Amino acid sequence: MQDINVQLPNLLDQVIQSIPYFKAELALIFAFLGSILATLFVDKWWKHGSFVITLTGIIISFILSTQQLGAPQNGFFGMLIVDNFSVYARGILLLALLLCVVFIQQHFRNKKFSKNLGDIYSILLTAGLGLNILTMTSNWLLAFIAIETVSISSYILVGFFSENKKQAEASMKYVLFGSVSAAVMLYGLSLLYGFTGNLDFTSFEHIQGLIEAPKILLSLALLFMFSGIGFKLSFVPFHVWAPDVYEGAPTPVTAFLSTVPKIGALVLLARLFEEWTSSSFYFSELVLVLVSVAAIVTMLVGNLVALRQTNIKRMMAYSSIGHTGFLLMALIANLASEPQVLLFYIAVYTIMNLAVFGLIDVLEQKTGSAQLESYQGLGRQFPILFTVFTLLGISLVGLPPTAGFIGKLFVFSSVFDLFQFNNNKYYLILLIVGALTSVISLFYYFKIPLFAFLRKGEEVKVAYSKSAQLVYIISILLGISTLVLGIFPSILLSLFK
Amino acid sequence: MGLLSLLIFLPLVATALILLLPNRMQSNYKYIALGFTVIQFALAGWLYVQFDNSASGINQISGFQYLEQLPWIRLDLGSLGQLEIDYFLGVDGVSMPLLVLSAFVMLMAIGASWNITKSTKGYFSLLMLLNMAVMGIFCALDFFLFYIFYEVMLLPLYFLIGIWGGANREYAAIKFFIYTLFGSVFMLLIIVGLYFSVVNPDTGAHTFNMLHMMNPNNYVDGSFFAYLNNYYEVLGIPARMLGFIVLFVAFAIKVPIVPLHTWLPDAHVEAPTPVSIILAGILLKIGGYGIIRVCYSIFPDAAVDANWWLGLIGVISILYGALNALAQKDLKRLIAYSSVSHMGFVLLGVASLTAEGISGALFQMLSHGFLSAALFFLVGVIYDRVHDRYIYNFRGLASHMPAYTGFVAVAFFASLGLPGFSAFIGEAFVIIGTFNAESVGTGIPRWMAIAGSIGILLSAAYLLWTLQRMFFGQTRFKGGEAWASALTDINTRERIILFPTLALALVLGIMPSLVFDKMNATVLNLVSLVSQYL
Amino acid sequence: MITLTHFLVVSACIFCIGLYTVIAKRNAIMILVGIELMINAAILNLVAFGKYDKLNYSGQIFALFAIVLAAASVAVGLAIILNVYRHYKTINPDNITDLRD
Amino acid sequence: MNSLLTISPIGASILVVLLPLLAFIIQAVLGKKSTSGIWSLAAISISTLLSGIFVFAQVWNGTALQVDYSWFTIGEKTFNVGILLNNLTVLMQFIVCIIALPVHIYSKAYMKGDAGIHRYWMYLSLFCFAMLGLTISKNLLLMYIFWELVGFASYLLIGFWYTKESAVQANKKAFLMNRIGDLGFLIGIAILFNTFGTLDIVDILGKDGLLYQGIVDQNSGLMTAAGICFFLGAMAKSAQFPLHLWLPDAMEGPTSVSSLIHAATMVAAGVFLLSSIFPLFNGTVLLIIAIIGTITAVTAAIFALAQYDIKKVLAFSTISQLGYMMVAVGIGAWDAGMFHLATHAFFKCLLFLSAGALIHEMAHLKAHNNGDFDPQDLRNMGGLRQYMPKTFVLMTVASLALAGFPLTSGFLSKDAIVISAFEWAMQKGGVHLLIPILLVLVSILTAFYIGRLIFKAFFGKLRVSNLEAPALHEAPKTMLLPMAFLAVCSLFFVFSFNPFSYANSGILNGLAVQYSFTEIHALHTIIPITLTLTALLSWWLGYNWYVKGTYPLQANSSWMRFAQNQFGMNEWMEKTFVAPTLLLGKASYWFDKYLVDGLVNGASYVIRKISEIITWIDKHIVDGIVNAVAQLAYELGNAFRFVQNGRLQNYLGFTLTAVLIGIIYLILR
Repeated sequence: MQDINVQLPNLLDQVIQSIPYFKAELALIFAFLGSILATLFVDKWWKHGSFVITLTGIIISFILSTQQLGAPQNGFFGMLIVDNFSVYARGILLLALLLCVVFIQQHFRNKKFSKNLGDIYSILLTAGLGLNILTMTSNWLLAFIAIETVSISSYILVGFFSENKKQAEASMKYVLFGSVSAAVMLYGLSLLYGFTGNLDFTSFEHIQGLIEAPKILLSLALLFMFSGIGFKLSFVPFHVWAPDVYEGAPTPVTAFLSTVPKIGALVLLARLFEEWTSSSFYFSELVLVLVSVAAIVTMLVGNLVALRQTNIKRMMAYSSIGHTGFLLMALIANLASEPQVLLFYIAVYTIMNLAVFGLIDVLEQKTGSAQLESYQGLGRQFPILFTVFTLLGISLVGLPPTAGFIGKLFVFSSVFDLFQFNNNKYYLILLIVGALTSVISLFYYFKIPLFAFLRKGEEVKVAYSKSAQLVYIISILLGISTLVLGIFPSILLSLFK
Repeated sequence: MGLLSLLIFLPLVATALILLLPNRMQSNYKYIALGFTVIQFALAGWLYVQFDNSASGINQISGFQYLEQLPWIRLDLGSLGQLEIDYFLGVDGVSMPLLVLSAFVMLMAIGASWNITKSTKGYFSLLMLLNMAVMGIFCALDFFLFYIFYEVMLLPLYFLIGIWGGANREYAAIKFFIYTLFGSVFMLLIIVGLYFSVVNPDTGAHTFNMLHMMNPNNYVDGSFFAYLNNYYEVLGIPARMLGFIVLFVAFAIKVPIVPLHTWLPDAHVEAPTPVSIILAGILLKIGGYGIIRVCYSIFPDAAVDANWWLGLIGVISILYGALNALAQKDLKRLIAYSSVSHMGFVLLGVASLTAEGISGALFQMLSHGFLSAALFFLVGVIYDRVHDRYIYNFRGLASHMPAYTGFVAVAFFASLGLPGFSAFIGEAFVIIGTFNAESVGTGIPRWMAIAGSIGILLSAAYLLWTLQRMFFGQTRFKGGEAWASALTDINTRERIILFPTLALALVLGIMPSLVFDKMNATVLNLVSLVSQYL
Repeated sequence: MITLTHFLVVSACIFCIGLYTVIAKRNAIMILVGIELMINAAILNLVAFGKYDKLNYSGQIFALFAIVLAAASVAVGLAIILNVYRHYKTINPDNITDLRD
Repeated sequence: MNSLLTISPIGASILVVLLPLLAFIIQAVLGKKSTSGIWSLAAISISTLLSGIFVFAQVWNGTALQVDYSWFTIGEKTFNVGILLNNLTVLMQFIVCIIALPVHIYSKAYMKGDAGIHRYWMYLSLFCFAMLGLTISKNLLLMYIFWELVGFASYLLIGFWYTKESAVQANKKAFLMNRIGDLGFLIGIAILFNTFGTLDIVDILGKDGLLYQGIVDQNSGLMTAAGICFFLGAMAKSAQFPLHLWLPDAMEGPTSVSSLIHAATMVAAGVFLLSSIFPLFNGTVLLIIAIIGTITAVTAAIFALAQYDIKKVLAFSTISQLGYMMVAVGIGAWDAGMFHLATHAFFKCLLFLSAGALIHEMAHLKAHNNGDFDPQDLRNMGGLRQYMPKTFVLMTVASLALAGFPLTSGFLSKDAIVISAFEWAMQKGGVHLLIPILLVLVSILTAFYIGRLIFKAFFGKLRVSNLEAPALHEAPKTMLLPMAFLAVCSLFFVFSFNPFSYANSGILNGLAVQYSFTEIHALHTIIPITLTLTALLSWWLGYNWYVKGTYPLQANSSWMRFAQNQFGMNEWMEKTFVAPTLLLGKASYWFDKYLVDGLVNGASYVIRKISEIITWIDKHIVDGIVNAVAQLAYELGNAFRFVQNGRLQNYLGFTLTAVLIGIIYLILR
């Protein structure tokens, strides 16, 4: 214990020095506390108190994090990596979070229930905090903590309102499945720790240890570790919870689940993947194989199963599973190119999904149903809404002239570059499956215009609900932005320099 | 803002205008559409007249006219290199006539959709959108741009078929869409591959510029599609051949060839008349155009190897389509299959790789363009009146609707290749060119020419048979008196649309030089480009 | 002398028991218990390995954090299960299948 | 007037072609408003004058003229619109005009009061335009175009009464069978273009043409193929066996049309084509032509024997005469072919017109006392001599010409062919002799059936009895005059001033072909005599059989014996000659109708069936596969859904299993 006493002061010094790198997250923390307090005291007089605080907190955190751009440092003994990649990722996910907050606020604004809406904001902020950390760390400990923070807050998000049976069931499935995979992951991590005696997966010892580790146990540990990340990203075979939870959860929460957490997990996986595949030994290509196979299977399963769905939320759940597969492909593509391709795809994906769920939410409030049949003949009543919806569908399929197409094109390009570079059959299969699944996906995405425009529906005079207005506008704007980004992708790409 | 851009984006203005106008001005939409299309046609015609015949086009930029090249997307993708996408337009002898054709067919389509009443706003805006995409395809010289227009074209069509179509429209629409998309996503992969194989000699960056892709010197050695030391194989197929095949399939679906044609009868039959007109008049041509502009120009070496098979496919399509047409009982379906047969000639002619053959193929595309359009329009005429197309439900129309019968007879004889009409020139020169191919040594045997000529015979058979069954003999309708009164002879609007079309067929049949002069230089250039790999 | 191996074996056994519980038991609470077992197995591992990590006791630290997190998630889990019980009057996962394809 | 007189033959010939086109357009524009046919009439008359005075008269036995106008360019190859005026072409053009004019005049009366008469004039002018263009075009492509247009016009005219089912069937059949020939023509063009790189007749076949520059071996397989292809074209147009089937059916059209198109001009186009590209053919092809020609001549003559429909008889006789011409071409004496074409044009046209007159009257009769008999059936006619004597005279002249009696034009041209055929056969020797012998046989049969026609129609008394005073009377002037004109033209002096020798007939001298075979003087006396005698004999027999044979016997002892052996002779005649021939005729016609034609119909039937089968395949297999793929994707999606059964622990189990599988895989790899 001697040495510690000796080190302690300069350890503390380091911690103090590292605080500035943590500004953005601190902002979130303060906002978190603030919103709790506001919920307790302010909201009685001014019911938007906690809401506003949350928004400001997120915005401040966004500004702070953007200031870290172009100044790569790392603090807390290398636990915290503040590089451009993380900054961009945080930027995207904070904005997404912002939108989710708005969605949720709009969704529950004039619903009456016992619980206090303010709490949900603070929970969202925690999730944001966890995700922020997730994007900045290369340390298993921190990563695990972050993942758990996000998971727990998501459980609560899903279960918090429990207006109906479905939400309760969804939350239960979510929490149990999540905890199990977390436990499994933890076990895997413990093994990894055992092999390497070091928790920083970028460090030399870590990789060294992995190289020396016995293959069988190693693969076991890897798979366990992946099960945790896989749960967050919901790629096959860890996707099973997603459809039920997405369907059961309140739509804005679904919007949150399908976008924001994925970003964080993806960034983490990206770091891991890049680190581990860059060094060539047995398990580097093992990791490659695992991810490629996961990507291929996920794309296939997600898109194929989606063909059969009748509930739009469930369909979108599968579609986002399929997109996860494509995100993994983008991740692999990330090997070939700077992160901007990956970031671009993430950004576009987030925009598309938020917009889609926003529209679903609007329609749900208008028609009171999320079944595809309920859209019959609505195209006549909401031409703009469904035009944008169709546009989003096109973008999700990946057809020009939309951002989705550009994203796909970049991913294909990078993967093709890899394929041309080292003639690895996995890349080719990825390309082919990627192309094929986009054809398949067309079929179910176009069920929306099919029902809305092609089918004659009885003229249901829907209640014009004021509440959806803001969400509606936001979604429309997002939808149009996919078109704009499709024609001028440089607007977005030039940001990720 | 160059002329071509104007040509392409005029319809977009119309769309915007239509969308902005309030619904109570519904009745004016068609006039807006018509007005813009007329302007567009006039512009296209003017371009055609101004077109310099000596332009050799295809693979050197100097051979293109009305060029527009603006840097569109310039991105530094790090290790992927500088992404260089141009807004690059230009026309040569191949695309110029097709451009005019599309403008003309669009005009016809607008005329044909005169009494569309179902949500005209959406209808005309989609039509104009389609118009824009089509124009763009024929003008684009940057593969990326080309692809974007190519895909954008699908969406309006999906809705036009799906919303304004017949009983089985949903199936037809999605089938059409998925079919085409299936071809084009793989095309996208090939485009990406080409992108990485080709560099712009000026900037040294990878490029989507088609003209650069046509020059072997721009290929990076050892890249996936490289000419030199390229050892890439997929399933044992060399990379360049693979690229050719995939691109060919993508366009062949559009042409369409047997056995990738099954979307066509459904789409044509379910689509409303104007859309059938556009499908037959323009869409199929895009396939042929793509094969010439992309497959043969970018992969000439592979094309030369695959030639024999292309010719065979062409012949099969000719005979298969004709035989199918012979057995159809739905008039529209019959004409749809006849399109398959007639487009087979295009493929055969292109495959012959002789100046005569390729010119013949292009000419055939044009003539089929407006002839099939006219035929579909004529079907529409009776369908509008009695909502039936079943051949055996009509008899002796000749005595009941003489003028209509006159037009039908002219259209039929024109499209069965009666000399004096355009189709004859096209088919005859495809046959002659194909026959020459053997002595030129492009690997197309003579029996293909003969087999193709049998197609001409069959086309005469089914068309005359139809004439005999529907129009001659004693008048008798399934609908009895109700039909007899409903089946009024064609009105002025229909005459106004039909007359120029058939007149055009006649003029081109008598003075083919109007078209050949424009395309000769280009065709020769294409032949020389490809034949150096023979 | 208890070597590392013993620890590992024991933890492995606990993990498997937990896993079995999770899969087999028809009771949400039992599943939570199973999860706890699995986490504890992991923690045991971490501590055991931590013994060899003289530099900075990451293993132990990790274990501590893990315990906290496990507690938190279990708390949430219990609340949610309670909630479910209010709606379904059962906590047998097999009977709670409104959400399905 | 001067300016008109100084018009160049080229310009004149162009006018000759374009005037009918003009008439066609005017008629088309006017439509029902103009039914007089004045435009067509004017056009053809001016054309005839021009063609006679400014083209034929100028060019005949003068220097050949030609002119080219560039038409269009493909690649480096330029295609010309060319006009070639030499003896052959101007002769053909003039014949067409000189035949067309009377037919036009005749039609004015014949078609009077028909509902669709405006269409009639339109089509007729179109036909004249196409046919005249065909005669003088120098470029094979251009010729092909007119070739098909002619077919098109004939399609329209055959189907003129389009409400008649049989007419519609017939014109479809005609067009399709012609299309077969056209394809041959087209392929032939392709071969020539492929070999010589041009389609200009003069450039290829003219003196020092490409053909003689050793570019290609005359006897190579390719050239043989080319020859056969062109002959195929000619076969279809000139109704050579077995592509002759369309011609008898084509008689569904108005009789005037049959006379112009399906007797005189269009069907002769095949012969004209072969003559104009004659140098192209090598020995093999020529032999084939000769053989086919002979077969056609014989079979058609035999078919003609058993016909009762007057127009059918004439149709078959046309086919058989065309066979004659083909033989002439085949043996290399294409000038003789053209000669026969010319003479045949006149008298066959006349035959048809007279037949038309008869039918016209019979139709009147039928209408007058609404009987239900076929006005075209010989069995209903008879004894028309006393009602329409002029017609009788004219028709007799024509049939004498057909039968090849002295002093008629037919005598000269037929002799020309038969004699040359003998000379040729002598040269070749052996089995080749069969051809001329068969030709002689044909001429006998020809005489017999045409005699039969005359006797049946004009002698005896009207078979359709039980009707009051028949309203039969002579045909109107407007019909008789053209017929008279044609009758004059079917006499010898039009073609040669020596009625007994074709040697110095204008046409032969004009075309001046060097025969490959030596002249044998003996034949020039023997053949004509034999032919005449045989012809006489068969007429006499015919007369006895069809006219005398019907008279009842009087019990006149002095006549008795004579009568008896007369009858005996008749019996003998019947047993040995007539009956078998008629039987043969019937049989072979049956054969033709039910087997050869049956084959054609069968083929079309088979094709239709095949097309149905293919359609089935298209629907259920090709499209089926497409849908099956879609279904497969759908089912796969379904298969993956079994996991999503809503049971949490199954989810966990599934995931765990997947992980385990992964582990096992990693362990095993």
